[in-house]
Parts: sequence; structure tokens; C-alpha cells
Amino acid sequence: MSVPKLTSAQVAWRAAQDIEDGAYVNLGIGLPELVARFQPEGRQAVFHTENGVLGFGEAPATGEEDWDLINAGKKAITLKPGASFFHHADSFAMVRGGHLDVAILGAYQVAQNGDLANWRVGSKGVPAVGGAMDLVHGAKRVAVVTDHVTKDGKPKLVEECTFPLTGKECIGRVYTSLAVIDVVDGRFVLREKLPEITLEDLQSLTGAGLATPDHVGDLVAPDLS
Amino acid sequence: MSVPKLTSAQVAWRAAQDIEDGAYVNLGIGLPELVARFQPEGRQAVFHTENGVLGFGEAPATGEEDWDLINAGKKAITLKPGASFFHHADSFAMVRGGHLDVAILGAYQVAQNGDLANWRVGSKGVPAVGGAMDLVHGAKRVAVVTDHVTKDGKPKLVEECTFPLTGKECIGRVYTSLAVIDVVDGRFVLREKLPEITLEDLQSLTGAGLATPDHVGDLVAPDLS
Amino acid sequence: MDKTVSSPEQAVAGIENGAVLMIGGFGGSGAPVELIHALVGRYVATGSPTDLTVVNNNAGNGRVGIAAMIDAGMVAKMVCSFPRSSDPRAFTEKYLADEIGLELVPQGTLAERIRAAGAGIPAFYTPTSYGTELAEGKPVAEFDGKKYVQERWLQADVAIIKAELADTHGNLTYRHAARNFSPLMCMAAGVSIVQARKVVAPGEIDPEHVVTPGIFVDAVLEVPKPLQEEELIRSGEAY
Amino acid sequence: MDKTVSSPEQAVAGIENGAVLMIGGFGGSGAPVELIHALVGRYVATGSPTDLTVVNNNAGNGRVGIAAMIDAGMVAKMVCSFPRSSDPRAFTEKYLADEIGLELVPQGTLAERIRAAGAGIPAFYTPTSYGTELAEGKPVAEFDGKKYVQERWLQADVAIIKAELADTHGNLTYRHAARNFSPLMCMAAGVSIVQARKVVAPGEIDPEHVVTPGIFVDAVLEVPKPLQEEELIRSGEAY
Repeated sequence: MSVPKLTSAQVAWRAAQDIEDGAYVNLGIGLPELVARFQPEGRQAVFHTENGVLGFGEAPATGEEDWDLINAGKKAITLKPGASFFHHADSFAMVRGGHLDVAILGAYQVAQNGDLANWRVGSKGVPAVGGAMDLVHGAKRVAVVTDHVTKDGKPKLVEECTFPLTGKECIGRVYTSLAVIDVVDGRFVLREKLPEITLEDLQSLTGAGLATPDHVGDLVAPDLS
Repeated sequence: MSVPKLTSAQVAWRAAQDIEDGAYVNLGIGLPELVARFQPEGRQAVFHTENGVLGFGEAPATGEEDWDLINAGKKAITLKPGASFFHHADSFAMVRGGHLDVAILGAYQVAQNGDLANWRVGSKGVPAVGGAMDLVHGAKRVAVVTDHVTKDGKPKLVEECTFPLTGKECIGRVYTSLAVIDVVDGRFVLREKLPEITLEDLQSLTGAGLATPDHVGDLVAPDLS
Repeated sequence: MDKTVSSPEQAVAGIENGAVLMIGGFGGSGAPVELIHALVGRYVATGSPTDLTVVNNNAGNGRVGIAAMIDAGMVAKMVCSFPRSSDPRAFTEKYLADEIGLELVPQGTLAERIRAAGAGIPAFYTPTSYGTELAEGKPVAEFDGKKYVQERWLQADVAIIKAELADTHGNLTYRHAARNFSPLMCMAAGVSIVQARKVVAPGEIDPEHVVTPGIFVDAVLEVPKPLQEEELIRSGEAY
Repeated sequence: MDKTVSSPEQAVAGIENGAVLMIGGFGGSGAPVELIHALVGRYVATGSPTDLTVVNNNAGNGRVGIAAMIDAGMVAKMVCSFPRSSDPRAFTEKYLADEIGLELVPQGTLAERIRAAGAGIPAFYTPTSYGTELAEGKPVAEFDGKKYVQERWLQADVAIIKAELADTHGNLTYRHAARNFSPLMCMAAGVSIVQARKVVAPGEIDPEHVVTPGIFVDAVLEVPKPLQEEELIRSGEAY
């Protein structure tokens, strides 16, 4: 089945629309990082990175990097006015203490009860967890941005995660390439979907039941290519 | 019985002789504060105060006080080169984490097992504890400076404290107006005594048995009046 | 993204009856006198906020600051380590008349409980107070052969704080030993209200020198020549 | 009261076989390359120190720093949150060959365990990792209706740290995000050994700007033009 879908940039754009002015935000490594590019006009979010910087901005030009000024993904960053440095315990106090307004993470799987698996797909190789397990308990709102299905077409939204968990009952909203879905009382509730896809087709690409309230919005993103 | 005894300044002087060069030291409010005056020539201790200053010096001249620059006793202080400010959690991390070399406190009672009572004598009035309960667990070496007996002649060194405890088994050495006494394996061991007082008289002023090793030194302090 | 407010009255307008209120300062150093007095003024004028639980190392001195709050009758309970200082009359009178509550907490435990709340740590173990009456009723556990007392985080609805510099994002520095509990209280409170001697634009505080990052701060008020509580007490001032 | 030492070799001379060693840095920012290489040099020349447990957020990259320690064979175990970075070959090879141990700790828990050791807190509760395989075997407790995992402090024999400024009393500042775990590690280690870009006289660092007070520092070495690990890795350097 070939279906229309949002690009990664469009998924990130959609997630960015929900970030209020003045919000303190942590973006996971990879796709979530794209969210920073799409802050709506007139709104200013403050970005946190686990290794001890608040208020960082874009990457510097190539050749201009200062490698003591990096984010949690070890990429070079710049500072915005009002930035601050702090040590790791203070940084994770911000996370664990619920001071972040929003954390946006990637996912291997999200279960209908809000469980997230995003750190490990099996028992082989070198395991690595980083700050993911802290971030899922860290923000007032924890959301996921992800393709709706895996590369080989399997659902990422499932009844129960089969991959090792990052956290239990921690995800509130999932922005996918096809839909915006909330986790409410142990089940997925559809908020928006691509107008081009039928409810039936969306359900067939989702590994758990989708509750559909009376109003399901259209998920429409601008052309960002 | 009238006995010779050291002045408060002399007790403080004696305690100061045991503070090594470069030691980080916290001095309790009152008599212990006097210890700072008697640092031996050529040695430099760094003084910590619970409210967040390391490396403070003498009181400023009257009229020169800056009331944002005080110690835990709320007295005005000055800074020495190499001082630093920090918040209360870091200050008590220094204490509780065992980073201080020496803490010197006052006492109502010290028991032969090292229990200390120094914060409250009864159940009347407004109780106040401050940092005493932290300091007794805080330093590599916790010592007491005190008169050997109470104002009405009762022993302060006892078999068991009758006043509410500040901490259990926390005191290593007691500098009194008559003697220097260590706590070793649950009993008092006499290290030094005033040459003018007999062992029998000292024992009669002490509320628990004094073990006397082969060598008991003379407690001799200079005239500091 | 501008956290500045324009008056002490506006700054404290949202504090509700029954709130747990952390107030920065150790003795007079770091006491946010203007904010406290605005709160007392509001109570005197409107009867609100009352029934407050106040967290501070001490319990007020003389007739200003926290002592003025206690005298006014708006404080139901103090949480502190040392409710006796140079002139603790206000608290002592009410305490002995059984008109105010007291939770006595060792100073380091008080600091750590506040930090724990800010850091999302609901409980921790400390050697402090083990075997004393202040540990009665608390869980005890042994680690590596030594006994420790379990302590819980201490959360607050609001913190009111005195800073030296603030930027409009809420990044703060403090002055000397006036730092004390304030950075911890900003972390532990749902809403942190700050008076600063000077409010500057973002970027005017070196990112390396920020003590409290703005994420912990909600409102910033410039009070250019702040009263120093110890000086007020020494000159016998009353609110 | 002068904590300066005169060479990297002298600085690391006291580290013993079997030591638990905390090494500052997050990726290449804050990695004390000169001290690490002096330690590798000592091991290559003398066979000691070996059997080390190394605590760092990562597990080395490329062929310098911690990766060089692992390649040399002196590391028995890594304690870290993310042992995969841009070029984790050294660790990966030994791990897959079962020649090196790994204790995997969530990043925030790692930071808090290190701080706890420095602060005399033997154990604390965190929501992090609850219900995951990294919490298996750890005590769980419920507070206010929510489940938390009990974590223990993480102590070290020695910390080796990169700072920006140091004074001879050991007061430190850091450069940008090179701060990361270093202030915590200085608190948690029995002995903290620091390389600083510049060593100044006491008083030359503003007391308000000190990040790590000297009480947490034992030895200070001036390394005026320190190598930056990320730059070494990007230029393909090997120790």
C-alpha cells in the first residue's frame, strides 16, 4: 500500500506549532532536532541540552566550531542572548524536576498506555541510553515525533512495546508522518490525520485501536522542500 | 573543690595546635570561633561557614560591615584571597560529604561512646538546631572544645548523654579546660592533662571512666590574657 | 519572553491562602524585604494571603520581613532550622502561645530537601539526625554498615527571592553570602518571584556567571536600592 | 597551601591499580587529554595503573583519551551512559570480545549518583528507569502515588579534570559546555587532579565566579594550550 505522508521536516513543523512562546524545550537527537527550525513567527522557545546549556541557537558555520560549545548530540552550537552554562546535576535537575515545558523525542515504539521504547532494539551490540530515560520523566509535556511505521512498514504505535522500554506511561502526544495522536487513559485518540488517508487505512497502519472523537482535524503542513 | 583551669582562649589555642596546614575547618558558634585566632605560625587553614563561604577572615572594623557578608553566626566577616561563595546545598555537601578536615563544636555533654548533645537542654522554649546535626557527621575529624564541667560543677563528659542528642558516636577528641581526651572504642582515653591537677581529681570531675595510657602528656598553654 | 513585573504589589498578587512559601535569605542576608512587605501590605489591606507555611532558615527578627509577617498573623507554620536569632520575639511569642506551628529541620537537611524538590528526587538518605529526636518516625536504612535517615523533598508553591542582577529571561546572580538558600528555592517552587537590584537585557550576564538559570524563575522585579534586613533591624525599624 | 604540581607525570603518579577513576568531559568537551595521556604513558612504561574502573559519560572515541586507555588495556570496566559515539571502536571491540565490563547508567542518574557521593547522600530515589531493564534488581518505592527506583551514590578514588582557570588553592572555572560532569566528579573523588589552562594566584578568580571551590581539589597543573579531544579525533590523531 502506498500512502501519502509528511516529510520529516513537516512532522517537525507540526510539532513546533504546539510549542508556546517562552517554553523551555529539550529536543532529542535526530528528527526531533528539526523542530527547532520551525518555531512559529513571534514565538521564542528556549532550548535546553543535557550537557549543560540553556538558550543555545543554530549550528555555527563550518570552520567556526568551538568544540567546547556542543549539544548532547556532540554537534557544535552557538549561544543566544540569555544563555547559561551549568553542570550535569543541575541540568538533570531541570529535566527530572519537571522544569522543562516540552520534551520531544524519537521512538522505536509507542504503546497505547504511553510506554515508550526508543533506546534499544535488541540484545546485541553495545547498549547506550544517554539521557532518554531521564527526559521521559522530565517535562510537563513529553511528545514523540516519528514516522508512522518502521522502514519495513510495521506499526510503531502498538498495543504493547516489544522493544526494551525507555519509560512507562510517559508519552502524551505522538506526531507521526500521518497523524497527530494523543494518549488518553490507556488508549490512542486521533486528533488530526492527513486528509488524503482514510481512517481505515490509518488504522491498518497502526498497531492498536484508534479512538476517533467527533472532531478529527486535518493534518496539513506547508511544503518545506 | 577549686581547681586550676585553662581559659577559653587557652582551650581554643590548644585545639588550634592540632589543625594542620591547609586544613579546611568549620568552627561552631561561640567558644569554637576563638580557635581561628590561634593558628600556629606558618600554617594556613581555610575556614568554612555553613551559609556558603569558604576562605573567610577576621571581622571587619565596626562601621565597615557588609551585612551580605556574614558567617553562620550572622556576624560580619571579611574575605581572604582564594575565597568562594556557594549555595546552601553545596555548602552542606562539603559538610556531609566529608570534605572538611576538622569541625570543632561546643558541647553540653559528650558521652564516652562519642555521642554529642549540644543543641537543646530541655523541652521548654523554642528549639533551634541550625547546622550542628550536619556538622557532627561532616568532617574527617570532629572535636569539641568545652569547659570540663558545667557552670554549677557537673561533669560534661558522661557515660551517657541525658540531654537530647545532636549525633551518635561522632566525637573523636575533646579539648577541655583541664584535659585533652580522645574517644576510643567506646571509652574516654586521657591524652593530656593540666600538670597542676591530679588524675584522681580529674576523674572526680569526669562523669565516666578515664582510661590512662602509659604516657599522658602535660597540657600547657601560653598566657593569652 | 519578558518576565519583568513593574511593582512589588503586582509581583506578589497571585500568592494564595494556604500557600507554602519559600523565602530566600539567611538572617538578613538575601532577605527580599520589599517583596515581603508588599505581601504584608496586601494581607493588611485584604486579609489575604493568610494561613501560609513559610520556609526559611530562621523565623524572623525584629519587626520587619518575616517577623512582620508573623506579627501580622498571616503565617500558620514555619519550616526552619534556627527559629532563634538576635531578636526572635515575633515567632517566640506566637510559638509559646501555641499560635504558630514549627517544623524544625537540620540546616543541611533543609537545604537538601529543597534541592531534592527542585531536582525531582522525592526522597534521599542522610546521616544527619540519625539517633536524635528529629529523626523520630522517619524510616532508617543501613548502607555499607552505617545508618541513615530517609528524608522527603520539600516543595513550595511560591518562592520569593532577592538577587543582585537579573536579566529579563530570569537568569540571576547573587551578592556575596546573600546567595544561601535562594538558588535552591528557585528550583523547588512552582512559581519563583525575584527582586533584583538591577534588571538587564539578556546577554548582559556572562553565561558562565549565571547562578540561577532563568528556567527556574517566573517573575523579575527591579528594586534598585533594596533594603538590607540586618541594617533595618539594627536601626530598630518596624514595618 | 599550594596545590600546584609541575608535570602531568607527577600529577597522575599516585593512581593505583584497581582504582575507580572519574574522568571529566562529555564527548571531547572537557576531556583532560594531557593527564589521560600521561596516565597511558605511565602504564605503557611500568604496567601500572591497570584494572581501572573508569567513569565518564562516554567510552572513548577514536584513538586518543579514554579510547587510548582502553586500547592500551588498562581499563577493566566502564561506567557510562552512552558508550557509543562517533568512533567508539576501542570500547566496542573489547566489549564484544568480553574483555571489558560495562555498567550502563542513565545520564541524569549518573550525574546524580556522582553528586550524591560528593554530598554524603548514600542513596536516593528517582523516577528515571522505573519499569525498564536498567532498574532490574533495584529497590522500588512509592511516594505520593508514584513509583521510584532507589539509586546508590557513585564514589571514586580519583578524578582527573580539565578546567579553564585554577588558583593555587584549587578554585576552578570551566570553559562553556566543558563544565558538564567535572564539578560533580571533583566532589565525589577522594583525590581530584586538575589540569587548567591557566593557574593564577588566590584572589584572581572572583569569589562569585568560582564554580568548583578548592575544598574539592587536591592537585592543580597548568597546561597552557590544552589539546581539545574532538579536534584530535577529527584530525585522526592517535596517542
